[in-house]
Order: sequence, then structure tokens, then C-alpha cells
Amino acid sequence: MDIRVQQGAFDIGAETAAFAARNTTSGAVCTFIGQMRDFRGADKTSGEPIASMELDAYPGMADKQLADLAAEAQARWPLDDIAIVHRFGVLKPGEPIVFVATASAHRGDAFAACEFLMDWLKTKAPFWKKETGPSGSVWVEAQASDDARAARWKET
Amino acid sequence: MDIRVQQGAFDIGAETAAFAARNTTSGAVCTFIGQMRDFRGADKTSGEPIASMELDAYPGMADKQLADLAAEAQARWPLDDIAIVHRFGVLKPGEPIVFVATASAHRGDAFAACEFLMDWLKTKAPFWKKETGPSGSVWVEAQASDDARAARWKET
Amino acid sequence: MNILYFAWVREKVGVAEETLNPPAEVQTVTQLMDWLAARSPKHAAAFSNRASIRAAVDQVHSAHGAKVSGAKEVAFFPPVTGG
Amino acid sequence: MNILYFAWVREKVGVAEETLNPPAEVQTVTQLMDWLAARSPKHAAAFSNRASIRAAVDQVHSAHGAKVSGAKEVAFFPPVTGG
Repeated sequence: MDIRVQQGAFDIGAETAAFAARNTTSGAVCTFIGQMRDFRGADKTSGEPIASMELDAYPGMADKQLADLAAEAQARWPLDDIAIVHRFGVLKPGEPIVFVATASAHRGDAFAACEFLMDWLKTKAPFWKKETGPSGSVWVEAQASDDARAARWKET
Repeated sequence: MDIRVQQGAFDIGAETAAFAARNTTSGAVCTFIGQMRDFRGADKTSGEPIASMELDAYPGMADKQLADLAAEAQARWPLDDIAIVHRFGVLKPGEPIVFVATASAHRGDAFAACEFLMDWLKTKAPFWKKETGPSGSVWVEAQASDDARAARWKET
Repeated sequence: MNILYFAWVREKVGVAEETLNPPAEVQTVTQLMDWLAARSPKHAAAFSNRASIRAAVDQVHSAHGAKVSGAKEVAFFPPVTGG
Repeated sequence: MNILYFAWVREKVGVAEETLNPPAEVQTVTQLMDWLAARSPKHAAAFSNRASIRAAVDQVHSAHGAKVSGAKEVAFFPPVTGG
């Protein structure tokens, strides 16, 4: 298990290769990469461009929260390994924000765990985005759709 | 769109980096890597070890079938890009068999399309695995669970 | 008509590909399998369990009832197991 | 007790962290917000819309009714938007 909250950029190719290399006996590896978008809002055509983004973080809690999410995923699915890397600080458009990887014997478990981790991370990990564009800097507002996606995984 | 059926090994890290690099304006990138398992059957502890695997392929139809699957995924979800790389020939344990990547503005679409592509590829792409272990060579049998997973995506 | 065989179907028939001219009355995948099975004991063995054989007509997955008349390429193989 | 502020809550309060000793009667997150809001106009502005403020008590997400008595670290922030 490899969980990191870091200020510096990370290399998606190197992260993916390293994760696969230490899980060669897992039949299924699923990864997700969240990249900084270059426009505001939900629609690429109407949103104003974003020049840079600042990710505010609560570092101590972020480490703990991501470790808790990984433990929850491992309790729910038979996983061989999990990696989560999340940046904070100033980012440029196109740079990766988050990398999540899961390894399992079966692809259904790898996909489900990876999507679960992203959905819960989006509503529980203590990071806040501030986007800077031509009209100034704005804190991104949380989306109801993220709460809805996270709620799908609640146990009944 | 990048669809390749190839005999040589591919580099997971390089494939992932190249896909992300040409889709920096997509907020969400999902990848799946199917790796050759080193044991037979569903269970790592009971299955006998596998020394090597031969993947038989129907190359002309494989290219066409993967292109059709990618077109179907693009019709169903708003995707910016798709990559599919599938090997054939002789593979060693731990080597990647298949790489599927999707890029979209939203993670739900990227995850769904990537899982759909893998599920349909498993039941439609013309490849056949023959595993060689201590007790000889055996053609892998298709699994009912793969049919069930593929059927989830049938439109009603 | 090019007839292709893959995986254990190929191993049982003993060749990967044959170019044949089935008679006009061979119109469906099932009729083509009947006609091929009569060619040799190896063909008969390959086509003995039809339920485990899939077909592609001109590189498109096709049911056993599908037409083969006019096709350039027909392939026979077990259910696929790639990925 | 260390009080931490993040994102626009930090910008409105004007500081990232304060070490304070709330009186014994401040027992819940809500009571702590009431007590903090009375400290200055900036604090009052930061805590004017309680519905948009989340809290973590000793680094665990906590409801506004949760206990803060005995906590070492309480953080206030808007709903998270990472990932």
C-alpha cells in the first residue's frame, strides 16, 4: 500500500509502471488519474479558461483520511494492493491532481474499488480547489453529483 | 483513438503517459491493465503454476472488433479518447495482455466506458488463451461470469 | 471461400486455413459445419460438439443459423478468452 | 486547543491557525462556532453561514452536534473539493 500527499508533481507513467511492477501476480490493475481541467464549470465550451489552480490541503488529516479510505476498500473487496497519490499547492492546467490504483485477481473488484476510492475521496479527503482565471480567483464549490456518487457505496 | 493488436510486449508506463499526455484537457483518465496470471483457475492458492501462455488471435477480425467496441463506447458515453492495446503470441507470467484507457470530462463516464470495453472485449474480441504448466498445455475455457458481466451493458 | 480455424478447433482439424468451394446448397453456418464435418475424421472430431463452436462470417460474429452464401471468409473457433 | 481554518474559512478569519482555550461550557462544534464568531467581526463573517461549514475534531469529520470537549485539534472548512 502506497499513500502519499505531496506538493511536487508526479509522473503518471512512472506511478503506473511501479504499481504494475510490484503486482505482477494480480490479473487486474485499474488506475484513475484526475487531471486539472483548463476551463471552469461543467462545460468546456462555455466555461472561462483557468490559468492555474491552488489546492489547499489539511496534510495530517489527508494522510489519515486516505489511509482510512484504503482500509475501507480493502475490507470491501479482495484487493492485492492500493496506491493513492494526491497533490496540493499550485498546479498548472493538464497536470495530474490525483492517482488511484487498485490490483486484484478479478477486474470487477479492481474497477469497483478504484471508483469507490475516487467517489469517497471526492467527498471526504480534505482538499480544496481555488481556480484562477481572467475574472479572478474562486474557490470551487462542492457538487451535489459528487455526494450522490459517494452515497451509492453506502452500505444498507 | 489508438487501437493496436501486436505480438511484442508493451510498456504500461509509456502507454499510460502517452495517453494522458495527449488528453491533458480531459479531467478524468481511467485505465485497465490485464496481466497474465501465474496460476490456473480462479484461486491463487489451489491453482497449479503457469509457466507461459500462448494467445491465439484472429488478427484481421481483432482489429475490426476492437474498433467496433471503441465506436460503441463513444456512442454511449461522452469520451475524448480511447486506447486499446492487445497482445498475441507467447507471453510470460506478469506480462501485460491488454491495456484499455478512456479519457472524459467526468470520471463516471471514464470508469463506465473503460469497464464496458473490458467486459465486451472479454466476450467479443477473437483471442484464445492456452496455458502451459507442469501438467501440460490447456486451452482456457470461457467463463459464464464474463458473459454475465457483458450482459449488464446490453441496452434494453 | 476461405475457411479459418482457431484455438482447439484448429488443432483438431490439423490446419489453420483451407480454401474450399462448398456447393450452392450450403447456405448457413450449420450447413457449412455439416459439409466440413464430412470431409475427414479430423473435421468430424472438430465439429462433434457444435454448442462449443462459434462462427464469424466475413469477420463478424454470426449465429449458426446465419447465411454463409456469398461470404469470402468464414471462421470457426471456441468462445473467446482474451483480455 | 488548536483551531485550524482552511480554504475560504481561513481567508475570512484571516489566520490559518489559533491556539485558544474555550471555556468549559463550550462542549459541541456548534457551541465552539458560537464562541469563535464572538471573537471578532472577521470570525463572525467566517461563521455567518453555518450550513456551508464542515468540521473535523482531531482530524475526523464530525457533525455540528459532535463533542469538542477534550479535543486537541478542531478544524473548520467548506465541503471538500479535491480529487
